[in-house]
Amino acid sequence: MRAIPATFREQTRAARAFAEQAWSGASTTDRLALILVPLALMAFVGFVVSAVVMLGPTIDFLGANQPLVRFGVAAVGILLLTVPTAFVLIYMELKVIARMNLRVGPNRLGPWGAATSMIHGFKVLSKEDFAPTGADVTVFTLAPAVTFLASVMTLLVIPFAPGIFGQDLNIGLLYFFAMGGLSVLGLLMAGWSSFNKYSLLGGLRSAAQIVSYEIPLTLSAVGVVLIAGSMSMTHIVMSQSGSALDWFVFKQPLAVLIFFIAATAEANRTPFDLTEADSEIVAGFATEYSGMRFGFFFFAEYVNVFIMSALLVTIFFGGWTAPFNWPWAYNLNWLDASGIGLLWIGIVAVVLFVATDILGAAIWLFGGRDWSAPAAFGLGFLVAGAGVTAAVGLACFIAFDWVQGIFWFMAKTYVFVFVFVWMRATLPRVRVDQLMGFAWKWLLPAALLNLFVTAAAILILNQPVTPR
Amino acid sequence: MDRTLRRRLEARLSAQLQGPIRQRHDQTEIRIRPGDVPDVLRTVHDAVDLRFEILADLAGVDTGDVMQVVYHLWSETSPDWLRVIADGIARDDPRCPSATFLWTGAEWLEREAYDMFGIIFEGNRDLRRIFMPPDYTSFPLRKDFLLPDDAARSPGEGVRHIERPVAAARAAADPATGVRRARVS
Amino acid sequence: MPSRTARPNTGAGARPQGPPAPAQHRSEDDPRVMLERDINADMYEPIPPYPTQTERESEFYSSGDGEMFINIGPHHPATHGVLRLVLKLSGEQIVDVDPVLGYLHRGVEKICENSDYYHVIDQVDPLEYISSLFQEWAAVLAFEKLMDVEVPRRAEYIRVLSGELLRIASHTLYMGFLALDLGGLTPILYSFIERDEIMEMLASLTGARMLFNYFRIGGVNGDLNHEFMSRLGDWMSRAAKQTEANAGLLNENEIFVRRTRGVGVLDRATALRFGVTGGNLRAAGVPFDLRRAHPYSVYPELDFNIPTRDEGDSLARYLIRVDEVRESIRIIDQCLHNMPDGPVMAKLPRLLRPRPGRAWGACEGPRGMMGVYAVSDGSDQPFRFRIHDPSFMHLETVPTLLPGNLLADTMTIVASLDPVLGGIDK
Amino acid sequence: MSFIPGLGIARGMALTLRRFFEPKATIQYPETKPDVAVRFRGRLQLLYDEFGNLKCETCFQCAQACPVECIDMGGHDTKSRFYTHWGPAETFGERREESAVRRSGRPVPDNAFTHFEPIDLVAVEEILEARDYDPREMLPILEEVQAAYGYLPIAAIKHIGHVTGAPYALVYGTATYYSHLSFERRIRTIGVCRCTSCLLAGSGRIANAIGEALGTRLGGRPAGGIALEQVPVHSPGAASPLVTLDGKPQPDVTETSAAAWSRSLAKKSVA
Repeated sequence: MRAIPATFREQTRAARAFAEQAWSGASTTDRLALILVPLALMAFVGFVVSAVVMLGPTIDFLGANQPLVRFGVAAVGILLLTVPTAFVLIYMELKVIARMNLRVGPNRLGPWGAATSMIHGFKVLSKEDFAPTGADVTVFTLAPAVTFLASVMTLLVIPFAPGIFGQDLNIGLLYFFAMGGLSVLGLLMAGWSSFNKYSLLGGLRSAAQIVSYEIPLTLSAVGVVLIAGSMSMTHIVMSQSGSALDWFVFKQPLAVLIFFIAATAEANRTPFDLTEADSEIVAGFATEYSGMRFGFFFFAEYVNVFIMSALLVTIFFGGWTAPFNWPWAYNLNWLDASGIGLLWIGIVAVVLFVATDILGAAIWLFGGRDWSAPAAFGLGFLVAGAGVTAAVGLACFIAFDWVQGIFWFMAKTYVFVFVFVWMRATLPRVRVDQLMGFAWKWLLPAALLNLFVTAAAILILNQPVTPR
Repeated sequence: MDRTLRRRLEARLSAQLQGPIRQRHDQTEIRIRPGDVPDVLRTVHDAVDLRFEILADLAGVDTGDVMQVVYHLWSETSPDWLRVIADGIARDDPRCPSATFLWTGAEWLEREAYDMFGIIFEGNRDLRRIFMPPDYTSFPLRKDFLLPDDAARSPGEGVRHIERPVAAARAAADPATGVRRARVS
Repeated sequence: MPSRTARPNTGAGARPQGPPAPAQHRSEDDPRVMLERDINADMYEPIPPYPTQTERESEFYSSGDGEMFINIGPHHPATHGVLRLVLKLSGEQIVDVDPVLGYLHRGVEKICENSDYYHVIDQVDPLEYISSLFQEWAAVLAFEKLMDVEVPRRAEYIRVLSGELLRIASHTLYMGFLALDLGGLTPILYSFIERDEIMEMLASLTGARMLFNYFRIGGVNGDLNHEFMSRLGDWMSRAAKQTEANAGLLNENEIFVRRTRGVGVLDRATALRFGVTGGNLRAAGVPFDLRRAHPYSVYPELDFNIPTRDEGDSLARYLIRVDEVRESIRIIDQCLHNMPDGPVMAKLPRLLRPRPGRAWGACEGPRGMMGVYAVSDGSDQPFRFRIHDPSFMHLETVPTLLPGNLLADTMTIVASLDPVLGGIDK
Repeated sequence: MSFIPGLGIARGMALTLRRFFEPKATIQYPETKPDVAVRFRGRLQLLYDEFGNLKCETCFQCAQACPVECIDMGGHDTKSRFYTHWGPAETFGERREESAVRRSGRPVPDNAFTHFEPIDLVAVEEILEARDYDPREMLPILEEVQAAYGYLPIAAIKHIGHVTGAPYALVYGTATYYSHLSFERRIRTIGVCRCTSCLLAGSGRIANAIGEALGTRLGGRPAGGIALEQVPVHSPGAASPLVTLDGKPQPDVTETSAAAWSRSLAKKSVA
């Protein structure tokens, strides 16, 4: 029983002694905890207080200028979308081409090699990033950014689903082609600035190729614009909603062909990948690039593939519309359209809990002797969780049209991505003069013919297709 | 062995032939002076009963005393290979007329012979090193170009694991230059 | 490259009075030049890779306006081996070409002159590394003529069998590489599957996978064994169908046909003047195949055709190979059917000392005539051992075929001529 | 090319799509090793037979025949007298300076052959000519060579092996098998008589003592330049036991002094 120190001085001394003893006795982690925990507590309290105080004004501010917020969110979302898309496409290309070559393909990193392209990304990040002697360093550094941004910005106008799009411009198609045309600038900058004959040839090739394939690309889309009567992507998609028979692919078969070929050339894909023809000009405009600059070109290429497929789907294959009429209407009234309410969360939690118990018990009792209780209930939890997730997903799929839209859109888009990869696995490369000759002698007249026929048909029938 | 070819050749080239026409297995061999190379090649290429149109090979040979340029020709008029040996080219200043006026393909073969033996083919418009670097100064396939590590009958012999008797080497080699001389004519 | 300062002649022979060399330039591919010189347009002005000596060089390295020089190789995705083509371009159009060889030169002829007759065979192996058996074959043909050796018939049949197998492997690889240089990714892997099967087969026969040191003077090293025969049977059962399917990927492909038809036309007269042999000559309409034109083994007893085509373009060169694969499969069938019994080696002394003489042996390789000219002085080593490689002559036609075509056609033409740099550079 | 444009392309696409679903040709290496042919010659390793004995007989022929000099064998022979080495120089440094010397055009020194002095081979040539370069007459050839030179020079053995075509290992083995063939110059000869009287007088023990002192045995290989042999005939008038040095009797050598005497003799001959 120690005597309580009498004076304040003694009290402080005792406290300091106690603190010093505690501190000296504590390990490093304890000391960290001793420092961090109070800080974290203070930060949390401050956050809560500020949230309570600032919540109303923040909501008011966001509500006041919604389009700005929407744009910001969309831009951030799209920039975040591109990198995983590129990873998925790279992995898909590796794997699909490998299988078509009777190889297995990447299968060491991650399950079935799924982490390969991610590791590739880290490798590219960790590489030295240099500029060759005699290069125009400013342009050399800017070029990848220009290419990447040009291809990313086109994603702004692509409607993934009803309500899920960056901006619904009424000149969306025009904006798309303008931005697509911007990407050639980046390639040209890269080819010129890297002070290498191979790069120069690659840059000039890409310039000639993209400039001459822009025209049939655009002209083949103009027919669709005539039919839909608008340039807004959402409008175009809406105007072909319904069953698969309402898609423009059946109204514009020639245009689809032209558009697909021109899009292949636009995305620099085989058989039109003259700009990085490795057997002729070593890597084309990217010969002198390394590190993340090269990575930007790489991403841009694959994002281009995704975008071209997406555009093809949007204007010819009905975008996010389902290929057949859905039996029940969207937005079931017993489910509030703004999202799953608290009630549903509770229901899901209870169902999950009960199902876990039932399944776990069943496995534990009847699954044989070798099931310990934790293992049995863990498995039960997994199965029940999977089932509940599937159920909730299905419910959302039925309930919310944007979930459906994203599903159908992505499905169609990846079908065309697969076709691009498939072509790359099969076809050899065309020659420069054949490429240009094909563009100017065949594709352009065909596109013009298609345009005239469409216009004539609309004039004769005199009924422009109106959106529903 | 194609006897008729021998008769045809003797009939055509009696003037230029040096020594008898040798025939062994499926090869017929004639020796000429280097000066006669254009006439002889032209004859065997154009004459209706010879028509040796395909130049199989052009090789330089350094016998230790003289240089030779050996042409191998093929014709559908004969089952034999025709071997034309331009013999007696001086080693210190080897010169030989080029065969590019008949076979353009002889250009690189002559370049190779020049690179390896230093034989200068007059009339070849692209006579430069083809395998060796352009500033290389010696001619590797000459017999006085020694590989000291494992060359038999060379001053360095016996230090590597392919060993040759000293006496035989001295007998075969010219004591002055150490050139291995051929016992072939 | 060694330093450019003139060194005394290490070979004791006096240097002949060659064409005079003017003042020496620094080559453009010398990195120090890049660092020294300030960066401006005259980086693009032509500088010969080494001092100009000859007429042809000075003509090549003087460029008109708007023409630029570009190096394909020595390290380039599309050059088979270490080949360097200095192209003179105006835009994408090729004005002139100057192939630079020797990056792979190993002096095999000198090595062979310094090793026994037995050692020569595995010295010549790595020359034509795609089809090494044929270089061995030419060497042993020459040596057998030199020593009057009689080869047992069974050995001859085994030689033909393995040779034709290797011919198929080489042609399959050729198709794949042609497609690869045209930008097609897939055919090369199908080709490698076939070729790998054949290589494993030959490994079980000869004991090595690529550089089989198999042929011997007066026979072959080792008789047919069960493993080889079973592998061969499995493969032969599906060979024809498989090769047809793989070729079907290219034969009718419009892009491939447009890329190759009429590109690099090598007509009959030019081919003869350039000493071109093999499939490239047959594609130009000359039925010159040593297996028929100068029969050297049991080929007279076998029944096969010599496919020829009249248009000498890259497509014809490709299709000739496709047909030859079929013929080779026929030959293998016949070999298996009338394979005689008996020894596979002739009786020979351990140390070979042929009497002085000269011999020329030539056989028909996948790329053309493989020749060997051997001179013996009565010792146990060849006094002169000359190797003739067809790829050398084929590559020589490139400066004639390329000008006027586009840059992309360089790969088409070079790949369709099918050179192997290991054989070219000796 | 087909008449319908695009048909060939379509066929190609169909083929690749079919191959997409076909079984793959890849061999996952570390998990499944490809089967190596029975005849495969590519592996450089010493093989053991089913009883676990090393199959390699150290005949050096692989190192002699290796065209790229990748096989490197070295070591002392069974009597640990001569260091033998086949193959390239051991270390990279050696090899580098060696190639530098080679480029300079001079003979390349190789430490493995310092013991190997070239000799005049005319006599060997004559003997071989007489024997018609026949490797089957190896023993007489070697005996005559030893008679000609007084011992067997390594140069002569290499020469014989080369020109007769018999592998060096064979000649070397023959020379080391027969005890009367020696690689060493013989300087002096100790003779011990083994007639009955000498044996009774203890010449056998003397021979053993001398043999132990010299590191050899009666009629064996000479050691340190001294050979221990049997006196063919007991020279008349000599006392038993008879011990001769180069033919001259040594009366003062007895059982007790033989060892010391021979040791001093060995010292002198070595010095």
